[in-house]
Amino acid sequence: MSVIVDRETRLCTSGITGREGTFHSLNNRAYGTAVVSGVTPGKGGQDVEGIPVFDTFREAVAQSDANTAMIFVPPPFAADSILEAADAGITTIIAITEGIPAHDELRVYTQLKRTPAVRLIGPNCPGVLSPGKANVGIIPAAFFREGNVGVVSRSGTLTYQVGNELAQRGFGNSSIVGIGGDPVPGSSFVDIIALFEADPETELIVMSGEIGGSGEEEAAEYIDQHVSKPVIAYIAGFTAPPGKTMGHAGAIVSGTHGTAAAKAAALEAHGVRVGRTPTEVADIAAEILAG
Amino acid sequence: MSVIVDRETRLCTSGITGREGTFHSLNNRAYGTAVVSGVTPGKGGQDVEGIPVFDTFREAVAQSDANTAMIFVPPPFAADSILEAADAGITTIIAITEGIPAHDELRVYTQLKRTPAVRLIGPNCPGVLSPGKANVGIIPAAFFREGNVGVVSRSGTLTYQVGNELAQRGFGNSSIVGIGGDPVPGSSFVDIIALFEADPETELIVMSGEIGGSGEEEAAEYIDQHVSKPVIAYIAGFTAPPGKTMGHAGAIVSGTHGTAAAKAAALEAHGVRVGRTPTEVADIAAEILAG
Amino acid sequence: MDLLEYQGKQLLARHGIPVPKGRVAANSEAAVAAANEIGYPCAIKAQVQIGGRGKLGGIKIAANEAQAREQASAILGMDIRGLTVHELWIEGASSIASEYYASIVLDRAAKAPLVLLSTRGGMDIEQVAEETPEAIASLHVDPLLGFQAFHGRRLAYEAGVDGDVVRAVGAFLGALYATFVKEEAMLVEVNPLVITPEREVVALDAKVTLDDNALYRHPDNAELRDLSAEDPQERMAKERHLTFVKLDGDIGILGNGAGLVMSTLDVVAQHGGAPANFLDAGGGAKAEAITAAVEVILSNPKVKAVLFNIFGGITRCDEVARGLIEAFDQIKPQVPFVVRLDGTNGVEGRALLEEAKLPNVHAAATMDEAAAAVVELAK
Amino acid sequence: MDLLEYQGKQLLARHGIPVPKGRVAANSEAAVAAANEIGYPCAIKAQVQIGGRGKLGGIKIAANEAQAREQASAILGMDIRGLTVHELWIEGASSIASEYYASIVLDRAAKAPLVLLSTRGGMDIEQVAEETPEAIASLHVDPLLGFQAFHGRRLAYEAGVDGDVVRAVGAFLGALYATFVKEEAMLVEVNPLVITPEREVVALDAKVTLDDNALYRHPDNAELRDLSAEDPQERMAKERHLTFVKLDGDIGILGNGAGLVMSTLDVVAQHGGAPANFLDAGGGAKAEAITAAVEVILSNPKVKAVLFNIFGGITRCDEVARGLIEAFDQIKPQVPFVVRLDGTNGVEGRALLEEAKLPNVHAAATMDEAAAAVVELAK
Repeated sequence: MSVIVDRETRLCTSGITGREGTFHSLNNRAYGTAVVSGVTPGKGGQDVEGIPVFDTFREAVAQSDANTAMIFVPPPFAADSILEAADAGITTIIAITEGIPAHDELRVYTQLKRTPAVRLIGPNCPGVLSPGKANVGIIPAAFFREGNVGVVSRSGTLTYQVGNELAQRGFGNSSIVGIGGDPVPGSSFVDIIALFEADPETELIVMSGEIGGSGEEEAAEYIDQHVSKPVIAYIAGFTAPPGKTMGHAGAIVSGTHGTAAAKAAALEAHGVRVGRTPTEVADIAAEILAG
Repeated sequence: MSVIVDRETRLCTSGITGREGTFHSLNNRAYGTAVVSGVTPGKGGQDVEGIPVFDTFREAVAQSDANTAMIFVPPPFAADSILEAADAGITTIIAITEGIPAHDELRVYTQLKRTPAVRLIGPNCPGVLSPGKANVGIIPAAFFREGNVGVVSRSGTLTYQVGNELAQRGFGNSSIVGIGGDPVPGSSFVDIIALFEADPETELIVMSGEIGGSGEEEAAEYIDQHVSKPVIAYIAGFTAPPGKTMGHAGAIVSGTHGTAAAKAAALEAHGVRVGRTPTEVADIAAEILAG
Repeated sequence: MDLLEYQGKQLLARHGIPVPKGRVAANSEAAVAAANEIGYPCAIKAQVQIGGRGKLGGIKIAANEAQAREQASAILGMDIRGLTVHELWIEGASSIASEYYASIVLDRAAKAPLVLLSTRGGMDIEQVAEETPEAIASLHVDPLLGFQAFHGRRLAYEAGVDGDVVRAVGAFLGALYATFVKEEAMLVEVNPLVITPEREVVALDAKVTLDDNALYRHPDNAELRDLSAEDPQERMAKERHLTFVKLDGDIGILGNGAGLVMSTLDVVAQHGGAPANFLDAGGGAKAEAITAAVEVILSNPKVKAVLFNIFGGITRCDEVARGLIEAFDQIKPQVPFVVRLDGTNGVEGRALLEEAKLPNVHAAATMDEAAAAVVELAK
Repeated sequence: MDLLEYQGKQLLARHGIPVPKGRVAANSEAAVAAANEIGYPCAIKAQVQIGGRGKLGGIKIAANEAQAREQASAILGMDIRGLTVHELWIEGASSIASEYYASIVLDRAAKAPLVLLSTRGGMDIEQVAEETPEAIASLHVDPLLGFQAFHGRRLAYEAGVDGDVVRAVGAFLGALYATFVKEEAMLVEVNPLVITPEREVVALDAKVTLDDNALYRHPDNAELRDLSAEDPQERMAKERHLTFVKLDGDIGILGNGAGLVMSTLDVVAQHGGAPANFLDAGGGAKAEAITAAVEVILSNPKVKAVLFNIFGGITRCDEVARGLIEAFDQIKPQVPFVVRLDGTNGVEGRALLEEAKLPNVHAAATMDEAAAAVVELAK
């Protein structure tokens, strides 16, 4: 098993004819993901190395039976594309696009809450990889193999770092989920941790958080009350000064809110072990899985 | 039993300090309805013959445990008052106000759909009377007594006319529900008929429709599929010319849509008996309840 | 409230929707001046709130001043399905590559705006729906979310719009939706929506119905009401704040509550009578309102008899009786009245009337009886 | 993007929110001219993006021209918590009956705008929240429904606003919400929100943070960026499209991906080092980006050593190595580098570096090892 993407995934890429969209769609297909279609308005009828392109998501869903969308269009068009995918009946939307305005994300989030069947991952995320099954997004699959550690992270490269350290100790992953670094992510730590808790393949959950927002604190409470599997956390940004956006639009300490120290403290207060470095996270994982 | 209002109703009137609001609130109280509070911004702390007045619905709900709102404020403020009541936790909102802009009603309807626990009756309706239990609105209770006929109607006076004819033949009512004459009513014929179907006291349902919209046609289909109790219908407006608003904002034949003839035909096609006059409706009711 | 074509176009133009340049004219001289200013060829269009003007001779193309004069004179004062032409709209004749259709209506069944787009413009949309339903694309817009760019693309692709104007047509629909919402319309219809040879998207006609209940928020629109086109009796009723609709028959009708009045019309018709009007004196009608209503009803010389059908809820029958007595005192009607008073204070009301012994006023116990009696009296 | 007070006020004013009249001045002469035009008494306010200016001497009231000149000179060039005052805002001194507080922030936990209103204005809201939480009213607004009139009433009554200004304060909050949404702000804060003796509601201060990601839709706002207040190194990084934040230490940091860079800073700090910057070369960084990044890092004279921490996903390590070699060729750095290259094409990248034999460049196998090494080298 795995979460969010697997062998049932039928992917349609929005913005498939763009440079990045083409590259990663083909990459995902090469991994084994069923990339069944793409959407680029005005390019309906064309194909990208055999992947049919449609003008609208409705047509793509009707013709290719897609159930998952990957959003690669530029920020000004991304919110619209997400809403279009949901309107067309897509139930899993993975938005890679970085730089979507926060008010667009607010509207999208609020609208999607009205259609609970739709799950949005991202935006500004590396996607989801379920090793051996499907890869949707830009996660370099070569570093990961099948296993029982579920990883959820706000950051892409940090995920690779953590995943790599786990791999070096011999652990594989059920799924790697990037929830993205924006202020209003479509899915939260809690959402994904709940999926891992329910996933029989996952035996250990690693969450990689960072400064800004309160998703880590909410996860801490949720884990305490609802999660039976061991969870290890990492938090980045202990040295970040307040008021500065650290790369991710969502990674900012506002006044005294959202500090790494507070997040680590909240997690530990709720019984979650927090590794101080990616290496320490991998060490704790090894300890738990060995025990 | 009865529907929508009963001895559990705890009423808060929005616009209680207005002439109409005061008159009908006291009238409802005199009937036996628990009128527990009123709302008029700026008049919090006053009372209307012992009924406490609050500035906001939140305060009214907190202080008086109201569960039902009656909206009597003028059209420019009515949509806001409905949303305020819902936001404050009121679950039954009965809007008497006539003349609310249709786009306001659209927004209110769409918003309330997101909180399914809230039921809106009206706007532009006479309210709901459950004889012997509670009266919320402007229905003259003197003409109705307890019984087993459920009445749902788009029109006030026509309801009284039909109810009176039933009363003259010895029938009483479980509840009389005015759903109002506006283009976007909060509750439809289908909504209320479903309540009557589930209400053990109701043995016969009388629905009084009129030109405009498609609520009667939808009810016809619904009755066919879901309603076991006998239903009698009346439709007003056979002589209405197209394109003219007949008093109610919602009573208008647009092109060939919404004619009385089409509605009567749809109901009859689905096995609903249609009386050609209020008198005939009462005659059919007598026939059914006697048999 | 239905707008005239030019009023609708001006409304659309305020929201950035391209419409042909034009001017209004109420007489031939003004029409010719407008045509000269706009240049030839130009279209001279009767401004009446009715479809199918073109086929009935209400739209002409003038190639020069002489034609403009001739056509303007011919159209002004024309009767188009019962409506007299008081105004013309003169606009530059447009070059047309394609004719589409676009509309937004408040769909009461879905309780949401319904947007329609068709590539078969210039003809009646109901006919298109019947003949080639696949040529019409439609969708509902969530009123809280509003019109999204993808809605425009979806409609344009589904309707089969030319590929090079998909974006422009989508933007047009977005602007049309904004107009619909901001002006609080019940209907905005553009037929035809024209694609010019230069690939511009232009609204060549406009049919707009505004929500009367929202006019208080749109004072500019409220002033658009074309009083000249209204029936003088309807205008009189409006001034008296009565809900009134003129009909073709000879039996004046007054009742309280829209449903009851509609029902009264129906019952009168079932008895073989022809109602002269719909008049709802409203809930809680007071004596003065009744007096005013009688005045309005009797201002129609066709009325041969009047039916009062009151079932008092908030309305008190004694008030109605007093209003009627007052009206008789002031107006001294020459036609017979049938009066049915029931409901709140019915006993008192009926007693007052009996006491007053008004000439040619007949009491009736039920609505049915009252209808039968008034039909007999109007014969 | 944080606006200066006067930029924020001008933004609010565009949405109909009353603010005191004022003018900007960048030197004493202009300040005096502005003060003379506005009249006395007037307030002379340092324009720096930081709270608590008043207590630090950044706001003065001038009663006459001499005072205005003296105060303007004193405040211009002042250092307020590390920020130099380049601009003044001169505005008419307001009469104050009450000082309230109002703000709207994008609440990330609730994923909705959070509106706060307090009757204890003029002080830090976190302090009010601690001392008298009951003096703060708050609610979340549904982004699709938007701010409703009842929200304003609820906040005003719950905060205990004076009864006669409930409606005006509600309207103010409505306008503030419209500003927040239309300008795509992350924060709009008015503290104090002043009620004048004439019972008018005026924004006496304004703190506005705009969403950088939305600036492309607001070209006017995008131009507000106060370059003079930005660090020259940050400006240099921005011109090179690098995500850069200046820090206080002496170890230059470069990595790919925001999370990994933040983590790198932390690990360096854990080893006792002090990072000089945050620099994310981005996903898929190409050689030129690396060269530009090295330039930016080394433009800070405090930097004593540099750590390259790359875990290649989309980024290819051989590209990074090439960029670094190119940078060394062009810039000839004088400080030691520690380079950790892992992930995509790591083998190729490490081989390239080894071959190039760059002076004073040390390879490290892990992030931890790299951090330890660079801290040692910077000592």
